Amino acid sequence: MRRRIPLIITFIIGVVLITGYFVTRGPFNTLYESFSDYFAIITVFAFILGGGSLLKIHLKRVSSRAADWPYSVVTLVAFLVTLVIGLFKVGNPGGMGGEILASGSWLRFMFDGVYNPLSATMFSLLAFFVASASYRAFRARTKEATILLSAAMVILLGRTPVGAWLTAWMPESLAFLELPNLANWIMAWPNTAGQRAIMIGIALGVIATSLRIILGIERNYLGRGE
Amino acid sequence: MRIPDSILQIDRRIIFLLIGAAVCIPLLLKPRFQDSPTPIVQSIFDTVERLPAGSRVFLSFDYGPDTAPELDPMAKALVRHTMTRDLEVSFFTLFPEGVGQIKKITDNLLPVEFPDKAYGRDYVNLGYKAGLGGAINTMVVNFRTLVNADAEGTPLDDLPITADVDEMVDYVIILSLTAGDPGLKEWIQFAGDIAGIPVMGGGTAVVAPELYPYYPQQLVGLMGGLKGASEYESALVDRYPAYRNATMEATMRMGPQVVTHVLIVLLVLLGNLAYFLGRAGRGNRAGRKGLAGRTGRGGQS
Amino acid sequence: MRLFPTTRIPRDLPSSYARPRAVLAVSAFAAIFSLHRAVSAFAAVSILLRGVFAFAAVFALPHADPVFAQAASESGWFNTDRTQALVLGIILTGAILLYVVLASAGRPLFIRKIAGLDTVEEAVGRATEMGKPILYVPGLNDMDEVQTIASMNLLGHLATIIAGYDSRLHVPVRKSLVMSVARETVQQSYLSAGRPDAYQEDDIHYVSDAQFAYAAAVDGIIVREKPAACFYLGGFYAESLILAETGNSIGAIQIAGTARPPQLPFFVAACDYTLIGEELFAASAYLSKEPRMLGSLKGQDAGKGIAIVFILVGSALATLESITGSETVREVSEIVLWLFR
Amino acid sequence: MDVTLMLWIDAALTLMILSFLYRDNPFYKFAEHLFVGVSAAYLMAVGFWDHLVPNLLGKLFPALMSGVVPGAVGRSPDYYYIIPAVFGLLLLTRLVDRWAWLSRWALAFIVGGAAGFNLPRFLDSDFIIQVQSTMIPLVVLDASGNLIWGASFSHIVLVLGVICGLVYFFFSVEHKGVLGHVSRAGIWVLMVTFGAAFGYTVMARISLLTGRMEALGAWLGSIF
Repeated sequence: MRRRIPLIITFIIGVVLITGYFVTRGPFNTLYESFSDYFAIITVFAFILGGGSLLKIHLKRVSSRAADWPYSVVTLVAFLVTLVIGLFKVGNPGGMGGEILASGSWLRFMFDGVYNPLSATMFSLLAFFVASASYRAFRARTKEATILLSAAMVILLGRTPVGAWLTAWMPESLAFLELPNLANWIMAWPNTAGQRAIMIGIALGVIATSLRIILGIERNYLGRGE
Repeated sequence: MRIPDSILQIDRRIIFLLIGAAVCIPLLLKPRFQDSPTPIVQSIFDTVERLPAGSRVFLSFDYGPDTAPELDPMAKALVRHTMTRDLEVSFFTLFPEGVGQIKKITDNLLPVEFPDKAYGRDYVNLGYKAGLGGAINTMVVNFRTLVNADAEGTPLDDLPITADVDEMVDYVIILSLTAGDPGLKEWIQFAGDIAGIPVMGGGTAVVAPELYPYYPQQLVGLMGGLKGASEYESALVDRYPAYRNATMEATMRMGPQVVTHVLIVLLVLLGNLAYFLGRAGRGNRAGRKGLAGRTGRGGQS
Repeated sequence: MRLFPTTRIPRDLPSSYARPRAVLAVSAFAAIFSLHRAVSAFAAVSILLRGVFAFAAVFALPHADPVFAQAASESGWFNTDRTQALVLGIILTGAILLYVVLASAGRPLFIRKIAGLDTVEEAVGRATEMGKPILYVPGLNDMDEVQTIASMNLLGHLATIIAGYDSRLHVPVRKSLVMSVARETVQQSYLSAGRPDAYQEDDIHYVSDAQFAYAAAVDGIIVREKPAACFYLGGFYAESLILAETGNSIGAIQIAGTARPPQLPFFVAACDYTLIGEELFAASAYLSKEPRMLGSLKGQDAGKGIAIVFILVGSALATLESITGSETVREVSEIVLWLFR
Repeated sequence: MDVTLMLWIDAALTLMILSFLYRDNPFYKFAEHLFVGVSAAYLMAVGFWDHLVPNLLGKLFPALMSGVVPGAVGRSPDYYYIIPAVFGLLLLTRLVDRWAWLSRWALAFIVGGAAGFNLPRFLDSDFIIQVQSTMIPLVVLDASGNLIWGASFSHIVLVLGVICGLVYFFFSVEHKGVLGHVSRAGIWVLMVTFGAAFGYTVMARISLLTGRMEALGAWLGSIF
């Protein structure tokens, strides 16, 4: 019972949505088109579980004086303050009816002043990591690694005016070997071939996995056994 | 320790330092590297050139401030181009943060560079719609159920530019500037393939490789990253020399790119040189990375 | 896929099903007739019936109801633009179902080695030896993505292995829903492994919905807890390399897998093993070796076979058309390739 | 908000995160924990006001929400939205041990929905259309019927590349003999793809750092 009903729900909703894709109107189609909406709503309910987990973990760290517990205080204070500001639209010029991110609101300040610089800087760490990763991984150890490395080098050079300058001496008849042209050719053809093979494979993986889920063959997500 | 080994096991913080320098120094010295458009970018430019004046264009800003350095130059170049060609542009976004990106164009660029263009007549801001790819789907199925007013809440019927827009197919082309999901891929899947509206646009250098497979059947053209933007700028400047000074934003930003790209290539070459020298010295045994020999790989490397 | 091969791990499965593709279809149909030998034929048939019902529903429901049917003929209930998708969908799902049925009827199925998955046990053992935790990152996507569901299934298998080894499994998640599912999955795995006491609910915890806040926190976990093994399985975005490089800097064994093609190059460069696209979906079948799962994998292969055949036929016809310029060839290819518009 | 203050906060937080490149340290820990707290609450609040209020409360109780949800006035309730409300509430049964098993119903709804929503989508766009776009002539002729070598070669590379790549993904057949060679070629195609995509992406990553450095530059500029 506890296990069968979820499987029946999965089956019905899966079939209804697939039907909704092929049927242009009626309840099936409505469900297909509204699924993203429904999902977003359920996600908000799930926030209660997520927020609860966050609070519990950090409160526990503080109360047990675990390593680095003062930082958990930072998280707790930041979380609660921002939550109150956001849910009650504190400082929002339009009051409770105002747009959530109206300029001048406190939440807007949290976004522009704290969230944004932190997010952008974390993101920018990638500039350093692509360099360290390529330094380490791009070694001609095996044939495969050599191919990877060569393709990367051609693109790296071809994507800058330096590539054009390096191969500008080539005769007109060999223009296709100039680095920017070679780089574009690799992107447009072999790269496309690889991407396509991966995409077709993924599509089949998604189709088969979805089918296994709908038919109840894959049911780990409900917990295994009984 | 032998020299090749010390090069191979260089502290990665030295690499970090070099990258930092390679970005900062060109930012201070501001060198300029001129570019020329490749076919995949030229195709967007030519399409915009060919559209008759008054054609309705849909321009979706599917990105936030994170990726603005790459995509803003494309947005500006496209807006300048479409406005110069007298096309009617509807701005839109599938990213909540995209609203701010549109505002930068409608508040700062358009009133200054195109004072004769009027809001509601020559361009309109349709604002943000939630629902990711599903939103596109809804717009294609029934445009007005999702979009019935502009970002300020003015009904579409009250704006001359949108009064006749009843369906998505009333737009001759969809342009998207893409930072991730949803973006060009979803526009292709839900609008291009299904409603037959041509789709083109630009993407960050991260999403662009994933979009190449759609070109040229499902995607008219693609600007990939800053380089794509700088190519579009140069196409624009070639055709409309008046923009020579205004639109070189991407071209200017190419300085740090050139230096870091060359630096990475040199580092990789150095690494390989050290690897081969080291391998020659040790009779070809080393170099295979495997679970057994992994323990030495820990710590700072 | 492993970029830098090491020792070969011997195959532990019979290769009895390694036949040329050409006879595949014939043998498949022959197999149906040998069904009577099947011990578990009943289970097999029930799956097939469910599958048939699923597609009958798609087809019939709009037409079964007379009111529906009339409306359909008048104003088009069925989206005719999607006829091909429907037909191909039936063919592909039919192929998958067929092999699921054959497999559950006891037909032995071969599965090739997927590098990385054989190392899981070794990695877990190493973590236990070193007394260090294992980090599992289920990606950024929510439960509305199939690859997240695949990741949860893998987490289930992994947790079963870990439960036997007595090491700590740490799962920071970005989405509350994923946390719920992960807790359910891991708890049940520990239960079925007979170690319900080892399950720690708080080790599977929510971090933040913000991509880079999540990345910052996971980076913090990596450098402070120094896990012996890091698994990155699911849908990843730009943070892939931030995590993988940090994991690399502490010398962890790293096994990654994603069906988000843009991130594959970074995992390939920075991790020890990477499951490429479809391999992520196959991993669950590979680890469980459950016949029905292996059968569906074989069905996926049939799908690739169909793709290859159509690409070859389509290109051949297009080539012929381009050389001869013949109208007849064009018409023939239009009929042959109707499925692909 | 004061522009100078914003510049200082921006610069301080930027430097705290960048310090991680050297090693883990108290500044990074502070920034990380601040980020987690602020962002989690921020996105919860936005989710509440952007999804729950207009899409659920606004759809079910338009009259009640008319002050908060623009356009809700005079709209009749949309009862389809009881579905997500019920499943959302079911999800919360996890909080009560006795009823926790009911939350599986909600998970079943979501997982089934994900499967049903994605199956046809991937079938259409990533299977059918990708196969279709690969059906291209292997020989490309110009208007007067002469062979164009370059384009023909490119087309052959694409078609063979896709096929080899697909063969690599065959799971149920052993990769030996002819199939082994083809699958090996498939790996090479994938390696070219990965190398190319990696190299192509470097530009985006450097752009991000450029953006951050420009922000730091603005801060330095405000001091000197």
